[in-house]
Amino acid sequence: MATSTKSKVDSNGRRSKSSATKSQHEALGLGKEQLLDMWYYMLLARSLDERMWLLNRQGKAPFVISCQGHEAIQIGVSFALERGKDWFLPYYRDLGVCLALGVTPRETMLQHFAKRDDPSSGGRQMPGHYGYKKYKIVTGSSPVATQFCHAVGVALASKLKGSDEVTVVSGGEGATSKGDWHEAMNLAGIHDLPVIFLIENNQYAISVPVPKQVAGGSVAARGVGYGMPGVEVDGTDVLAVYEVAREAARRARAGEGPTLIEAKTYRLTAHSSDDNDRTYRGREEIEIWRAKEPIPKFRQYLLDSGVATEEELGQIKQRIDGEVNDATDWAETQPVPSADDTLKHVFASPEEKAQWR
Amino acid sequence: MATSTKSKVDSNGRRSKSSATKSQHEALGLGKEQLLDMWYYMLLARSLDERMWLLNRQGKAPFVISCQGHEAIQIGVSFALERGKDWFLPYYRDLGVCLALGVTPRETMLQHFAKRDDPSSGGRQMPGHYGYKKYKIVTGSSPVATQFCHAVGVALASKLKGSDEVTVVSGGEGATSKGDWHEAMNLAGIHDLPVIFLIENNQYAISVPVPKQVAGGSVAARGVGYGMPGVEVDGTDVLAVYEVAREAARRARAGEGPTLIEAKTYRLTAHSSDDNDRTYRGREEIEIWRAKEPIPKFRQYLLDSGVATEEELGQIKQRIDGEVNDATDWAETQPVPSADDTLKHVFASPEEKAQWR
Amino acid sequence: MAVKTMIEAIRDGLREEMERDERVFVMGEDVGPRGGVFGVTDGFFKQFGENRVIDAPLAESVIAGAAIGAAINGMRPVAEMQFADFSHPAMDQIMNEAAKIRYRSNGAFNVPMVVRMPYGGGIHGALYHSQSVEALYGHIPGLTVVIPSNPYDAKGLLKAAIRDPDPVIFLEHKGTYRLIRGEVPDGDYTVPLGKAAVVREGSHMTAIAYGMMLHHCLKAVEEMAGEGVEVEVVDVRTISPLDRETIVESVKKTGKALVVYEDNRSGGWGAEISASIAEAAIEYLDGPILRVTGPDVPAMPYNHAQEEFFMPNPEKILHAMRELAAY
Amino acid sequence: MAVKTMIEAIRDGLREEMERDERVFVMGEDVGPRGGVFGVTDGFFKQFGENRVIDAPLAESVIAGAAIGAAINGMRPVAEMQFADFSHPAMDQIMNEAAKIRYRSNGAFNVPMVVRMPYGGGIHGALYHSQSVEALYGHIPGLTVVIPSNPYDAKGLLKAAIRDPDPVIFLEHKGTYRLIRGEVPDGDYTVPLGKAAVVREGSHMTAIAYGMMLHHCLKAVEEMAGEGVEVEVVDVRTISPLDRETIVESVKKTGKALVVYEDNRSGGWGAEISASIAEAAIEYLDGPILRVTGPDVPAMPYNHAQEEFFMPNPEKILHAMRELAAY
Ligand SMILES: Cc1ncc(C[n+]2csc(CCOP(=O)(O)OP(=O)(O)O)c2C)c(N)n1
Ligand SMILES: Cc1ncc(C[n+]2csc(CCOP(=O)(O)OP(=O)(O)O)c2C)c(N)n1
Ligand SMILES: [Mg+2]
Ligand SMILES: [Mg+2]
Repeated sequence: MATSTKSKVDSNGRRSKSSATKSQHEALGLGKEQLLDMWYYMLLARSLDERMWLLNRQGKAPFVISCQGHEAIQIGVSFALERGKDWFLPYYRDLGVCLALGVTPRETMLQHFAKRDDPSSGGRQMPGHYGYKKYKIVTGSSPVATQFCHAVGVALASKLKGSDEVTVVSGGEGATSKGDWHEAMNLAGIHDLPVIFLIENNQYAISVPVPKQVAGGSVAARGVGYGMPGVEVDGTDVLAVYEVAREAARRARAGEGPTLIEAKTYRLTAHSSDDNDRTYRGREEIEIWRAKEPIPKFRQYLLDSGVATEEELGQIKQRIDGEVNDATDWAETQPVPSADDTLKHVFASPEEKAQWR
Repeated sequence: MATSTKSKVDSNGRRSKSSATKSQHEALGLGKEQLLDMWYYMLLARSLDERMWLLNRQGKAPFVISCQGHEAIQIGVSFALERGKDWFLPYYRDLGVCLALGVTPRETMLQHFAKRDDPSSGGRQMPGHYGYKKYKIVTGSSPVATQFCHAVGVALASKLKGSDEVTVVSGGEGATSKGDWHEAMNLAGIHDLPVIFLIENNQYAISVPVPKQVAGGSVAARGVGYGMPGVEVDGTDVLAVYEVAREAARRARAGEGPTLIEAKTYRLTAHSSDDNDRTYRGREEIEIWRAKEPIPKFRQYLLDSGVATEEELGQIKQRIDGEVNDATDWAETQPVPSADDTLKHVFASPEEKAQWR
Repeated sequence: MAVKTMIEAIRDGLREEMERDERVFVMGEDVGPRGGVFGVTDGFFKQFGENRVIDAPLAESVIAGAAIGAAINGMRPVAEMQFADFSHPAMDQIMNEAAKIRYRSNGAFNVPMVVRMPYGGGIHGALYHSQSVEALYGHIPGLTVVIPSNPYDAKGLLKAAIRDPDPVIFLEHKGTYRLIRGEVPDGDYTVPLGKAAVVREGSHMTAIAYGMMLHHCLKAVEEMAGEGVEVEVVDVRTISPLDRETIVESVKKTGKALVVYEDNRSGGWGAEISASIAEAAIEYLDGPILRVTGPDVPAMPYNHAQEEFFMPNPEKILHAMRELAAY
Repeated sequence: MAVKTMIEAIRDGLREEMERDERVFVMGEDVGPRGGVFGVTDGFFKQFGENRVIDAPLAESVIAGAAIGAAINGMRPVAEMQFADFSHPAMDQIMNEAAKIRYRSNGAFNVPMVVRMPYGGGIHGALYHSQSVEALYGHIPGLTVVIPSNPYDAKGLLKAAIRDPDPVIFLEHKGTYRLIRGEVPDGDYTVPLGKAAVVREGSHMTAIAYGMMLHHCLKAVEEMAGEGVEVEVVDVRTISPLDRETIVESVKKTGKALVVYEDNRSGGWGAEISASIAEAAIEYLDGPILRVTGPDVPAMPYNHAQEEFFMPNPEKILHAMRELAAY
């Protein structure tokens, strides 16, 4: 099959866990520091997200869209990248990615409150519409799947410039139904572009479940049709995600071409603060997935494998609580955007034009 | 794999020819009459097409787009359908399909000359933009691949109405790069719609060859990603095409869902009368494919298998020449469209509205 | 007659048409068990079942394109774009296919489908949940584009759209969904496509608007009346084909025209309204044809201050009316 | 200075920019060995190689979308839509993404890309190889939309477009490609974006047009001169942002305005031109603002009689000019 010649990754999905002899992280060559870093970002993402819901219920922010349930995917992939070198084109659930790539809690809360100094859009876009030039996180929009096309363009530019940057673009499984996803996959495959298509499959597109969304039921199975590996991975296992992402990044950097990753998890919240998920899914289903969710799972791993003690984890939790409180209190007092600026940035200003090369 | 459970068709393509003991047509249960019918339509399509080029060079028709090299695909598939019951959404190369489904040489020439009484568009569209309501051939446009979406809608309606109509939609391999193809394949797969996606892979999209068009190189290999069989077949062998199309039609009628067929052939002419293919392909390549092309191949089969004599084939040729001459001479003298009708048929007329239910 | 909101009137109209004609079905994202993100199809999945209330995959082009095919094969699809801002991927299917099929087939084929789209801003929807798209679709001959401003028209126009033999783009201003209420008769009636309505008589100037902007105009008009200026108000109702006659007649009577629309100013649909007046009623005009519109920025920001700056409102309209009255 | 056709001038401008700046590359269907279906990139594949002259798969949305991404990553893509009629599948990428990226990121990101599209009819291209799309793209703030009418402007405007930090839609009328010739300096020069040009002075009326229609106007204008009516002619050149100043100034001087465009009448770009005049120069007008346009039918038929009926031409323009002059 087209992919087998191109990759060591079993392209019909289902990877077996790493060898049983060594522990999972040892097999991956990860040490305590990296594991606790991963834990820090996973928990930070979850904690900021929970705070956003609280603020929403308090009427302090009209909208939230959540990363809860996606943290293992987002942190696992981010840790496989070179910060400041590689590109990321996120979608609205990728708070974890943004944090791991450098966005601060304060910057996050500036966006949540739509404040003037929000670096993603100056309060022009809804929360969750990330974009941070200094971290090479490309601005995203609401129309689903457009980012896949941008990503292959970013990767094409890297190839034309002879740079070994890697580009990662993410979206939900619903996004794979869009023509843009297909057109981007095809162009990436034709030119062996250094891009990773990360599909965060959380079982629903708002209310539409996978059987009504993805013909055949498997996103990963579509990789072969584009001559690229399609890898399915347990999206609640941060180390499993890290492993496949690292291999995908290696392939991309080595010029071996794109990889499709389908990371399976579950959306633990309603689609957004505007949604009521009781109309379309049962509470039992949610409970089943809660039992498998990424945060307690990784916490348990850290303890069982002896990497960290309850006490160490407690200190991290404390640190995070402090940062979340600080970010909230600080951002809340920051200035809001001014009406006078509404007409700015339609086109480059005369000054910007003068400097443009 | 998703498809294996759903179909007896080997979904990774490459089908072996029918059993060697019986002759190919016997194995398919086809008799002399049907075979000579097939031959008649293949040769009629080729002869009309050649005449169109002649008329174009004579300055009598500004545009031609050709079916040459596609006849075996078009006739093979058409013969697997129930005329007057099944739907066809063709593309601009499907002259052979239209003829086999009932369009007459005279109707064909009315379109070629853009005459007033052209049943496809009254001279409003370019030649090759077929559409004949009475034959359930749906009007097509120039934008590539839009017809795939219409086809799944036609098939969805058949399913909602509980009818066992089958819908076939065709396009070139270039058309599979469009988002519309993907969105249509996915919807068809989700609802197991009675539709056949026929891809007439002639190696080029104007000047762009398959390696720059189809990531992975195989259209058929994409079927599995949508949970449907993807069948590759020799598009120069009318009986091989008939066999896979018949099975696909059976599946569709039996409610077993859609099938993707990739029929491989070669475009024997330039893309159209506006193209100059010397800029992008060598003459040798064309010669290699000419040796395999469908018309002489089937002619030889009919003679070798003893189905027909030179004399019988000669009579068919004579009949066709007569029909082509008649159609040309007759159509040339028919009235042209009138400027006064330019504003007609933007919306239903008051009379049409009054009768609309 | 019961008083209903826009959303209730639209729901009633759609439900009644589905009860009347089993060829009518709805298809869109989250229209099934979820009942649509605004609740227009709330309860439909239970009442009509999954064959007539189809949750589509996240793919606007095939939602529109499959509706075209189903219409050609005898059905009466009502497709929903979750937000007008997300209809762009379907523009090829709507503009190049649905709009042109009758014409290109010389009348042999036609496409009896309706595409519903919530549009418009002022609801903190930001750049991609606030757009106005009537100028884009209104420019395409072969499409009928409708924007109801009140519940009575919404129900009657939707029924007329579903029964029309050609494609209709049915735009619903999100701001009116729950805010605008009005009397709606139970049971069947239609409001004709292609006809504007004079919703208030006046002799000193004509204000032309549709959707949410109509209500802002009516507020401003009350103020003007207090100042002794009687403004005639025309509700366009059908964007395209445009009812020029009603608009021009009114302007000939009042001698002054103000066009109000929420969309970006340049090339907005009000430009066509203004141009039509300048072509047909120039010698009746005692002043410029003014426009109150959204600014020429890509779209509406999320934050309150900039969203408010973007949106036309009664104050801005009042300001223009005073300027025009003083002219 | 050498006399060149439009197509030669566009080819020269594009080649010179690629020679000047290695970040510039072209991507589109058949732009490689084939040199483009109209030959604009003829010889480029040989000169610049497959990395800078990229034959894209048949997928307009990713052609535009990948150009956006490449622009964000430091390149200067020039994407080609084979025909403007096929740009609809890319409208989401062009209108919702390229046009809005600077604004939505509050100035952090920008998209220095050009999208070239052959447009317009009168060449037996039928419904789908004849369309005008300037009204659709012109309506989207964040996009600069350009239509050159002569070889000098074509080369200079294309260079300016490629050097602009924001997305530019560059529309080339197919009818002008080989028909319109003019003097073009060798070597580097630019023509500023956003500026219309008075290409003929006159005192009795102003005709406003662009692209192929400008040449039809100029023909009619000669006739009118013979009849003692001096028509001032404005070449719009940049559709959006529209240079209202030049247009309004001219109309204030002449007192009469005729707007000519090939696109469908309702909601065509000329409607914005007309509305801008009606807003800013009403008291200078001695007559209606007339429009000569394509009719409101879905698109241009293939057969000669109906194509001719659709296309504005010098005779139709002359007819309107006489009507306006007599007013
Ligand atoms: C083109 C487009 N259509 C519809 C929407 C409305 N919408 C926003 S998110 C969403 C569901 C996305 O599902 P999925 O891709 O699985 O991502 P998830 O939210 O589940 O992570 C929809 C339909 C949109 N934003 N863009
Ligand atoms: C959306 C769109 N883009 C571009 C074109 C121009 N065009 C017409 S045919 C064609 C090539 C089609 O190739 P393929 O699908 O392989 O069909 P073939 O002509 O080879 O049978 C192109 C690019 C078009 N008609 N529509
Ligand atoms: Mg999802
Ligand atoms: Mg082909």
